[in-house]
Amino acid sequence: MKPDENLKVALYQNLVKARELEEQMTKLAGFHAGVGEEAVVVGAFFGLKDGEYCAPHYRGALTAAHMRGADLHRLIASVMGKATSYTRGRVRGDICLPFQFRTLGMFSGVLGNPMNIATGMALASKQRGDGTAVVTSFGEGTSNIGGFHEALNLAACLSLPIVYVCQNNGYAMSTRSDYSIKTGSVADRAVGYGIPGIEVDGNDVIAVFEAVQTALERARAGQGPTLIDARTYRLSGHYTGDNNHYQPSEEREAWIARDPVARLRADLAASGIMDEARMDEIRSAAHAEVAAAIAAAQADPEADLSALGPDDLYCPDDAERASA
Amino acid sequence: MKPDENLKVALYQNLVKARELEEQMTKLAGFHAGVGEEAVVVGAFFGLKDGEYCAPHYRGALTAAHMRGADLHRLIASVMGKATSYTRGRVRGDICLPFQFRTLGMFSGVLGNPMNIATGMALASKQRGDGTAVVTSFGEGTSNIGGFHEALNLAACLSLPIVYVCQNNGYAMSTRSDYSIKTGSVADRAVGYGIPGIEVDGNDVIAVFEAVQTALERARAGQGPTLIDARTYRLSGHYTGDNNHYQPSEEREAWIARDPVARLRADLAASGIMDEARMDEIRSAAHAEVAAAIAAAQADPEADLSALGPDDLYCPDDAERASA
Amino acid sequence: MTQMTFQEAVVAAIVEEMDRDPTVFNMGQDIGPIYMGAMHSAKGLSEKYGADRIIDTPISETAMTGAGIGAAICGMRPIVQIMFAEFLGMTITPLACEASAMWYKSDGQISVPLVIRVLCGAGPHRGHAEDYIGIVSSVPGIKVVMPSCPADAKGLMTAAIRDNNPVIFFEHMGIYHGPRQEVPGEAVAIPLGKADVKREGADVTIVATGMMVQRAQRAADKLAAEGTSVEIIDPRTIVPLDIETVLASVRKTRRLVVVTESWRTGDPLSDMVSRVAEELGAEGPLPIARVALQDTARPFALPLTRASMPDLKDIIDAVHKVTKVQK
Amino acid sequence: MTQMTFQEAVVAAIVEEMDRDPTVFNMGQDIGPIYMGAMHSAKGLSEKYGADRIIDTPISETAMTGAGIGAAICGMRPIVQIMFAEFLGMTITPLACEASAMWYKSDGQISVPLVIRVLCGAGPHRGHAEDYIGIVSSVPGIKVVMPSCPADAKGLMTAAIRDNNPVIFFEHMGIYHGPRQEVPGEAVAIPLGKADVKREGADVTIVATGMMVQRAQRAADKLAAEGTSVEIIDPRTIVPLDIETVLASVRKTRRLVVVTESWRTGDPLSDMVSRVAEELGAEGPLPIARVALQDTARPFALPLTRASMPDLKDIIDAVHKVTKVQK
Ligand SMILES: Cc1ncc(C[n+]2csc(CCOP(=O)(O)OP(=O)(O)O)c2C)c(N)n1
Ligand SMILES: Cc1ncc(C[n+]2csc(CCOP(=O)(O)OP(=O)(O)O)c2C)c(N)n1
Ligand SMILES: [Mg+2]
Ligand SMILES: [Mg+2]
Repeated sequence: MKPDENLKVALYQNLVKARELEEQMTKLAGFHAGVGEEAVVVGAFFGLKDGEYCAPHYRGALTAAHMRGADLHRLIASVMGKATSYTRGRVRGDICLPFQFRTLGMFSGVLGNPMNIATGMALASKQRGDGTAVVTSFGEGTSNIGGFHEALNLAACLSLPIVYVCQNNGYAMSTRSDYSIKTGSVADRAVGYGIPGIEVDGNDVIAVFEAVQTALERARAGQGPTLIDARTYRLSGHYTGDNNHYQPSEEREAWIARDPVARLRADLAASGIMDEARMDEIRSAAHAEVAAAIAAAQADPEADLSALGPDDLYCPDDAERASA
Repeated sequence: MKPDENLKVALYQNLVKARELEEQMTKLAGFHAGVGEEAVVVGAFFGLKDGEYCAPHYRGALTAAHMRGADLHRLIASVMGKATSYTRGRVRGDICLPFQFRTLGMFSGVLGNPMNIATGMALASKQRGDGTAVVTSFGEGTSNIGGFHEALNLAACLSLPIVYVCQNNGYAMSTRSDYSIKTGSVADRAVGYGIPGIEVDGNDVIAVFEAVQTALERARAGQGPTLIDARTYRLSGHYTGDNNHYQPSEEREAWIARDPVARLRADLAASGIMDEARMDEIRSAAHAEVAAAIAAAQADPEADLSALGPDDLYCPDDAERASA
Repeated sequence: MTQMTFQEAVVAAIVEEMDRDPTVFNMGQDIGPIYMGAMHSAKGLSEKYGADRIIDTPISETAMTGAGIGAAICGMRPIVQIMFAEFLGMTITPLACEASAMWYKSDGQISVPLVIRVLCGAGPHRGHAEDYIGIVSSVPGIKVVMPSCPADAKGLMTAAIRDNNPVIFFEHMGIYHGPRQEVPGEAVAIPLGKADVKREGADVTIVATGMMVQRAQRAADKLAAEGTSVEIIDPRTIVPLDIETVLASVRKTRRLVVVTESWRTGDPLSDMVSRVAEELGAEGPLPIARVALQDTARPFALPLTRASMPDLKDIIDAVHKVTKVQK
Repeated sequence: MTQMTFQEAVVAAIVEEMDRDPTVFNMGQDIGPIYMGAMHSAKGLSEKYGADRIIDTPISETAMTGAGIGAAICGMRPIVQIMFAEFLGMTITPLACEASAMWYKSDGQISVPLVIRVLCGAGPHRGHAEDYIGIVSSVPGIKVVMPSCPADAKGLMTAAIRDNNPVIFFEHMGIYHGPRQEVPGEAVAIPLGKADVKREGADVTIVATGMMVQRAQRAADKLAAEGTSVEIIDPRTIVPLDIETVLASVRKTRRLVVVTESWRTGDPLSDMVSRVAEELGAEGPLPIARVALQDTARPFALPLTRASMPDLKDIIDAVHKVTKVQK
């Protein structure tokens, strides 16, 4: 699907809001921002149909959930564990998302689980036979976990409707991807599963979007999974407290020169879709929206002890089902 | 290393003994024989140096341990859990081997563990810096487990001296390899780790031997791991009770025609290294040796309750170390 | 009523639920028409429902479990067969870290109606006996079921499939193809979390699980001949445990013997013993004895295997030990 | 004697052992010179020993553990850092199914001198608090250590590295960068399997682990003011447990309170409580109370996190409950 003008405008709107979110949130203690990686997140999760499920990588998760309909203020309140959090403060909202928007997060801090669970979400699609597909994303460091291998192989064997997007930002904490992945390419791993492995410029939101849409079409048509290796770069630290001093400055400069937001802006301006003034306006609006959401969340009350449990450890029986 | 005549004779001796072992042992209840796969086992574990460690696949494990110096009678007694077992009956000797011969088995029934442990054995080689290398083998079904992925990637990143040999016999229990591995090739998976992935005719013992030796030389020279995909076929059932009715008869016939023992015999005869009579003699001797070992093991006493424990759950302290 | 083995009873429950609920499906290694599951644990299912609902998988227990969770949270009711309980370690990260927590942490947005079937226990196979029940019982939010007879197996499987939480269902190989026994002909769920008093008695309470329930029965017969009246409780659901039924019994007998085929180390029934001691120990003498698997890895040779497990004599000795104490 | 934080004490013990034994090496994610381990758990090691003995790995906890086992059985003494205890599920298959059984099942041919380091507990990180101690404590053959102060951390790490068995070493984040305390300046191993009586008392025994030892001390101070004399025992090694020291104390006090930051479900100290009840319960009234983590997944928001954990009041209430019972 070639993006038309409206779509490009929408991508820009999402991309700048994502940038604002990452930049403003990274000022909060302990946040794992993904400044520089927004094009992968927006490109991967923009085009899903309402009935479809997804499971985004923890870095960029808020953007993905917001694109699927979650409220920015409540998402941020969830990061802070406020009473207005989507779970009344029960789960950390930075990595765990409100599932009512068909968007899965991590219920623990263990990387790799979401890929396996997303694979089962795709299995449910297949069992229902309703032509829906699933998109999940993960870091390149996560692709070294055994669960990655098992998930992709299972999806390949059962021809499941799922798109695996690697948000390949060059680092896993301080570990360079060329240390933990000898070829440097996550796409190469698709060879072993007999599925397409596609490298894409992760700082080009349109390229990511197109690659994911093509893979989604394959998936929805029953042709099985695709692995997309979206190359990008983490300009922020691993988390707020990390000053990423380990990134060589020439490397950083090179990636800053390829900034995904600047790139889309240049494209939009050059093709006459929007002028600089209009784009600035959108950016200012996004800035204000995020700032307001953070301020509102900060003003919210702390989580209330009524949310504690433990009387609801288990999901109760479904009355008809149990007695049928 | 090109095998010379002596080496070919030795390979033949080992190959026919392996065949005898598999054929005779498969008459015992619950044994997981590997009739038809002997060339992979012999080719993989024949050329190791004394100081080197290995971790063979459970199918064919007795042959590997015997080639490394373990006594046939005691190995078989260990399968039966007799008092003369290498562990006084504590562990099942069909899949778990006496480590005094630097040959690791499975201490549980969980596939995949030995690959990870063997990777650590290679890490020990690297830490010692003594130029030794490790060979481990595993089934193609096992290559679908996450541990395979993690082990190979870790070995690749740390450039460990290890050779991974896939004893690719076409089936995992009743599951065909073309069902569980879409490309049918385990060698393809090496691409994702940036290490050599080599396909070899697993019914050609000389080809397997040469491929493993080449990989061992690379490993010993510090050039890292190799994955060898040795294509063979399981002519026996998954275990004694399995009549492998699920194997199409044309498929079986084709593989029977490529029998590894017959093949080496033909080669040896054609090249004039041994005549049929000599080869028959070797085969008869092997037959008798295995039969005698089984009979001796059968006559051994059952395991004695003195072996029960549990007072030795833990390995005691090393006196000097603890007090140093 | 009809007659079934343990294995037949489990499969019958699955068939009933699959017939009435199209969202139930099975996933596992070698459960298809050729192999029908290890020990015929899925016998007949593939013929009846085909490869769409009886799905063969590669050897990848972590992915199978994760996929089961994913399908469950999207409206399906998967039954994942992990061939042997020995492999539960590979399921524990998705189960413990994600599935167990989803309902609570999502504040009721996500339920995980998932059943994990596993074979366990000393049986005809000369391996795979470990149940690792301690591993899966040590994280809140997972239900753990271990039936001791065909009727319970059927009713508990029905309940497990209908339950909206992750349930691990242990099928003991030592009683799997045992004698056929009466089971209800139609679907009757036995509520999870309800213990069963298998035998009423006055002098001592034996709590036993799995294959040990039969052994406890045999011991009770012998003890009855001596004049000791034994009450036997089978928790059936190990987590959550029906502590009330146990407390009621021990309040009456004030003597407790626990018989499991688990290691003491990590046996989930330790917590039960602890609760009994907390609730009732302050009131006066409360003799307690436990009979468990030897605290080492399970030895292989048959004489060693047998000696490492609780036998009739061990159970009777334990009862003697607690009855020695006068009330 | 010298002054160290918990974190410094652990690293100091590792340095001492690495200096005297060339077979000791470390492997983990981000333990190299750049990151020096999560929470600086490997601070200074890489500068001192370089990349050959402080090995950075890809994210692959199963392989790291398996590789640790493999290196250990071939003559090395690896220390594998699994960043957080929350990831222990990924280590359990190689640890429980292989490493734990090797010495016993090989009949003494194979020892596995392996240390697994993990961070755990509620602390400055807003996550990764789960210790999953029940998972690793439910299989015989693995030793489990949880120090409660810098001196114990140092001596126990020394012993863990010298031990010939797999040892899981829990490092509590809530006390990791706490105040410096006295620790021996040279290597002195604290034997694994020996509990420490942290405070002597006559009226009630508190058994507490990890960060809960401090809380128990604070509770004991308050209770002393009320005239209740509390004995505090820190098992230090959770498996194998020094039951003798606990029994000796409870024989004296005949009242037991257990305080852990684990869930009751699967808390390895359940087995300890059970043993105490088995040994001493028949002799007369034996009041027991437990204070544990709330039996749900750990909630996130700070007020909820706090409320879900044992606090001073919970401990004092539990002591009141058991002291209410007259001897
Ligand atoms: C199983 C597991 N191991 C280790 C960690 C600790 N950890 C948190 S984030 C991270 C790096 C992840 O790298 P990558 O997958 O590339 O994602 P990124 O952070 O770069 O977005 C690590 C190692 C974890 N959370 N889970
Ligand atoms: C983790 C795990 N899953 C499942 C099994 C049950 N199982 C035993 S052998 C086997 C097939 C193994 O296939 P493969 O690796 O190809 O080896 P082969 O038996 O063909 O030699 C299976 C699934 C197991 N032992 N371990
Ligand atoms: Mg990354
Ligand atoms: Mg195979």
